[in-house]
Amino acid sequence: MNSYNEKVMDHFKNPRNVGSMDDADGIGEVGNISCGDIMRIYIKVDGEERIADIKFQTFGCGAAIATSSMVTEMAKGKTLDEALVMNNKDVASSLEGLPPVKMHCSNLAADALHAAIKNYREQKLGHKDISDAAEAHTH
Amino acid sequence: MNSYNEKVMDHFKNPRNVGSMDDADGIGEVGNISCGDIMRIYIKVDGEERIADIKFQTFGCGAAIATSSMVTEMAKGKTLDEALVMNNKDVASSLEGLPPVKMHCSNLAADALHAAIKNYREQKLGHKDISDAAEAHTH
Amino acid sequence: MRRVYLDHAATTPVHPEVIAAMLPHFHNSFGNPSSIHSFGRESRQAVDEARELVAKILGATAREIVFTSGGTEADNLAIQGVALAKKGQGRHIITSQIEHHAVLDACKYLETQGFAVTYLPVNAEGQVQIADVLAAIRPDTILITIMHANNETGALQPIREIGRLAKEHKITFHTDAVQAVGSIPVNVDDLGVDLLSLSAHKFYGPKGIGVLYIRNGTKLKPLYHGGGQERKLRPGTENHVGVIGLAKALELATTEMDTKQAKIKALRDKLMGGLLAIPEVKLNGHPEERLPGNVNVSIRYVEGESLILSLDMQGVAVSSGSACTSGSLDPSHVLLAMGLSHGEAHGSLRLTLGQDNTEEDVDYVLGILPPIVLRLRQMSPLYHKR
Amino acid sequence: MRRVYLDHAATTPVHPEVIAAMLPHFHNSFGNPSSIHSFGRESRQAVDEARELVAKILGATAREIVFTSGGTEADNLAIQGVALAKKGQGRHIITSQIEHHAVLDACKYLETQGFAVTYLPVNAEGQVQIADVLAAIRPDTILITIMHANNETGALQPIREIGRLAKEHKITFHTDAVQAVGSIPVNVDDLGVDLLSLSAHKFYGPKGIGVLYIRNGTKLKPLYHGGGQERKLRPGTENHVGVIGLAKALELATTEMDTKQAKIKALRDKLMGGLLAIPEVKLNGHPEERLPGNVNVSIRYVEGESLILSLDMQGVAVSSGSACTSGSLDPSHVLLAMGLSHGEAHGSLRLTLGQDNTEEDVDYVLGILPPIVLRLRQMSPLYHKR
Ligand SMILES: Cc1ncc(COP(=O)(O)O)c(C=O)c1O
Ligand SMILES: Cc1ncc(COP(=O)(O)O)c(C=O)c1O
Ligand code: FES
Ligand code: FES
Repeated sequence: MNSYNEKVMDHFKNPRNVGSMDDADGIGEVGNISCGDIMRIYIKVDGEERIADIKFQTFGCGAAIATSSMVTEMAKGKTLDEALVMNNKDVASSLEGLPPVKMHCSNLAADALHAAIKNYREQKLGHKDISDAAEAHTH
Repeated sequence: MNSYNEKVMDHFKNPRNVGSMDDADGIGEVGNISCGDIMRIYIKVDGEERIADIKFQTFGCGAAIATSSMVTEMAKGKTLDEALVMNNKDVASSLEGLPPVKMHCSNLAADALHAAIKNYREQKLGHKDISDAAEAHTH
Repeated sequence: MRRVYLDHAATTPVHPEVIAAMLPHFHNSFGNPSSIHSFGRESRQAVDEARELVAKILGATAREIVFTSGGTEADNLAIQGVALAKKGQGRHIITSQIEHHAVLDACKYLETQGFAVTYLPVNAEGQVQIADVLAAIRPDTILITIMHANNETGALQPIREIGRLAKEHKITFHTDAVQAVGSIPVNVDDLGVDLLSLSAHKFYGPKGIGVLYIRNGTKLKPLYHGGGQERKLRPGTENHVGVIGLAKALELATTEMDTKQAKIKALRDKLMGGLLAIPEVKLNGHPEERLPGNVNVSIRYVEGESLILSLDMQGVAVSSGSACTSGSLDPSHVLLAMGLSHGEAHGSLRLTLGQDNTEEDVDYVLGILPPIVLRLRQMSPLYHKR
Repeated sequence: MRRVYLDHAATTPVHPEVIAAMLPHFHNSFGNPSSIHSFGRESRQAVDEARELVAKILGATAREIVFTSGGTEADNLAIQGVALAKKGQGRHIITSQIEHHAVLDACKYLETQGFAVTYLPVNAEGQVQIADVLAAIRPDTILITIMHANNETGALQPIREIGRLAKEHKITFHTDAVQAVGSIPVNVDDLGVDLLSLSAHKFYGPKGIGVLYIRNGTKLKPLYHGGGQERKLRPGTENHVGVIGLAKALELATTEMDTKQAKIKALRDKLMGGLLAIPEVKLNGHPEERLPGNVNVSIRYVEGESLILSLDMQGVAVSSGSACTSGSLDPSHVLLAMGLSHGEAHGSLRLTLGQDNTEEDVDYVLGILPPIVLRLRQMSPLYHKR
């Protein structure tokens, strides 16, 4: 667990897209049941259903922060459908791998993104309000 | 087991009264059942039933050789009755002690002496011939 | 970059005098202590002297000292060894929820072998209550095992009182003193223990060597078998270099211990004060009854590993939870037993000072920590939700 | 006085390059390998590299290498660990009468726990016969444990053939290679073993550190419990200095092994020739299929300890029986199993050469030994009776 690669450390040291968004179109929050850590993703969606802007907030380990950063980088500019096919493994491999005991940390990233997209779509259908972000729990 | 005191080492290095006797009055041989080692003692008895001369032969460990040497020193000049009250503990304490695992080695010494005295007395009573030395086994 | 080591509860550097004491025994006096020739006798003598020294420092006799490969083995030998020896008399064991994994996991293993184990709770300050021990005692209790000082919070446990209870009820009493030995005075009679574990690498000795003190008359069976070394309780060619290093380290640690530990405590108090001045930081463990070098705080809204990594990037070595459970992701079982929430437990930081730390070290840490905390809090969804 | 060390089977001095490799890790790179900060990561990296190196030399993969506190622990972990893991499948174990006490006593312990053990005999040359192994196999046999090279006679055992048999019968196969590793090439696939024990102090590494090689897929339970180190099979803070020393020593011992061992063998052959020229001296063990450094002879009418002490007084360190069984007075179980009489077994002498021995050493021993033998024989009642 104690050796993250350089790419992971780079994303941990200089995480991209940290922060919150006052006017988000969708918010997803997931908690990791293995460790209890939490990740929240905010998205802004443009007219072509593309992710125009994305931000994250994470309470979690180094791997959680790095994967949060990586997933936001990967999602930015993608259409929602493209973003929905991205999975946790894609994020981990874009980071050139995580230590075995840290693989579960990457579960948060894609799941939080998908939760944000779901939240956006539910709002559009009028099912839900933005204020209660879709919460999900994953492994 | 690996630290004999100086007195023991002295008797091991320069054992007193080593050898055999062609004209012994008594011969005692004992085998140690803990380790199988063997000690033989030859005595020459004078007119006053004193041990005038004594020799030993030993197949045994350092402690066995040192106790053999010591017991012959202690017995020389004693009357047979005096020699019979000497016991194995006396020999060990004259050597200023033996390592705990080596205490059993001192069993040979007094026993071989006593066997030699017994052999001498049996011969005098005409029970036995000198040629078959009294053999005994001890703990 | 300045490097500041504040993780002495995880392990310590070997003291230069300890290295000097060990060095001649690697190549010159290297004999197998069981050999009867002079090379062997030299090693045997060194081991015997070391054993005498250790015994004297602990208030024990030489034959009560059994060298092991470390604290984990000492704990297992004590617990499994008593269980094996006394299972005919009873199968109940009392321990606490805050023990080191070496004790907890040995107990859990015994549960799979037909033993019943009571895991005592602790109060909010991380201390076992003597009334709980008393209430847990059953007619079939064969062993009580309670640690002397906790490895995460440094909280001291009421060993003397438990020792008295154990004696009254004729129950074998073991204490894991791995964290205590070298930091506070430890005397086996004073504590009233039958078994006590210690590990050299916690007090500037080498890794891979420890001691199980076994009071004369205590029934115990070995866990493995072989040559007759260590009175058959722990066979194998003696690691005589390790034994020599352990004894030397123990001697150094217990010489002028008061002065050395007072210095450490003064630094610790300054560090503790500075940390508690950061908003929403809370001390874990008893404020007074703790090891002199230990601070343990929960920093709300921040996760432990990110904090450690951030400090590490600036040269500061600390830990969160126990360093001994590498790869474990669970929040500290010790802090949860003390009633902390998951978030508080996950955001805990353990800083443990040692003999070489200076006031500058403390100032450096107090200087860099607040901005790190701020940065991580700003990244945290919990901070924003509060 | 000249000092000649001829007891390398008991233990070896730590090689200066091994000391040099270990030294920086006592005080500078001293972190707990389980800590996540830079001090810990440095130690972790050193342990990982050492593990890779050991694995490569043995023909294994890194995750098959478990570090232990020495050969005794490795043997016990293998034997008791398999017994615990497989007792549901069967409770029969095959070993030999000439194993080291670490193996024999672990087996004897298991007999008290409901296991049946077959102790195979050996021939007059001290070798297990493959037909005997085959005949001993039962449907409930779960483990075969036969040593690679005997510690008293150096006799090599038919490990490859046993490996093949074990595989055919799907029985887990362990070999105690403590004496072999460092003296002859050892490759786990070549030997066909599932488990293999080794100990650093037998090949110029430090005491207190060993390896159990565990082939992937082999079922094994740990003997003690704690942190997650060594894949939970052997918990406790890693003795990283020991691990580094073991790997370095193994690397040195296996580099140009042929050349080094040929030199040792040439000296050994000279020594053996000289000893056998003394009247009524007889070689124990196979004349060819033995470790290159080992001579073991029985010197009739003379007892072993007196011989050792006499040689020791002139600076020569040798042993009789096994140095590992300090305090034992029984004649060697190995020699008795080979059919030697009590007297022959009691008068055995083991001389084991190492890298630093010279021709002068051999000449010195051959010069002083005959008068010593003569003197002791003249003291011996057996010599006179013959
Ligand atoms: C309280 C406590 N017990 C036991 C241990 C285990 O000791 P070792 O690492 O020597 O196996 C440790 C530390 O690792 C500890 O802090
Ligand atoms: C064949 C054999 N097995 C096991 C051992 C035990 O190894 P250790 O001394 O490292 O416990 C030894 C030597 O002592 C040995 O020669
Ligand atoms: S440990 Fe919780 S996300 Fe990594
Ligand atoms: S070992 Fe036999 S007499 Fe000492």
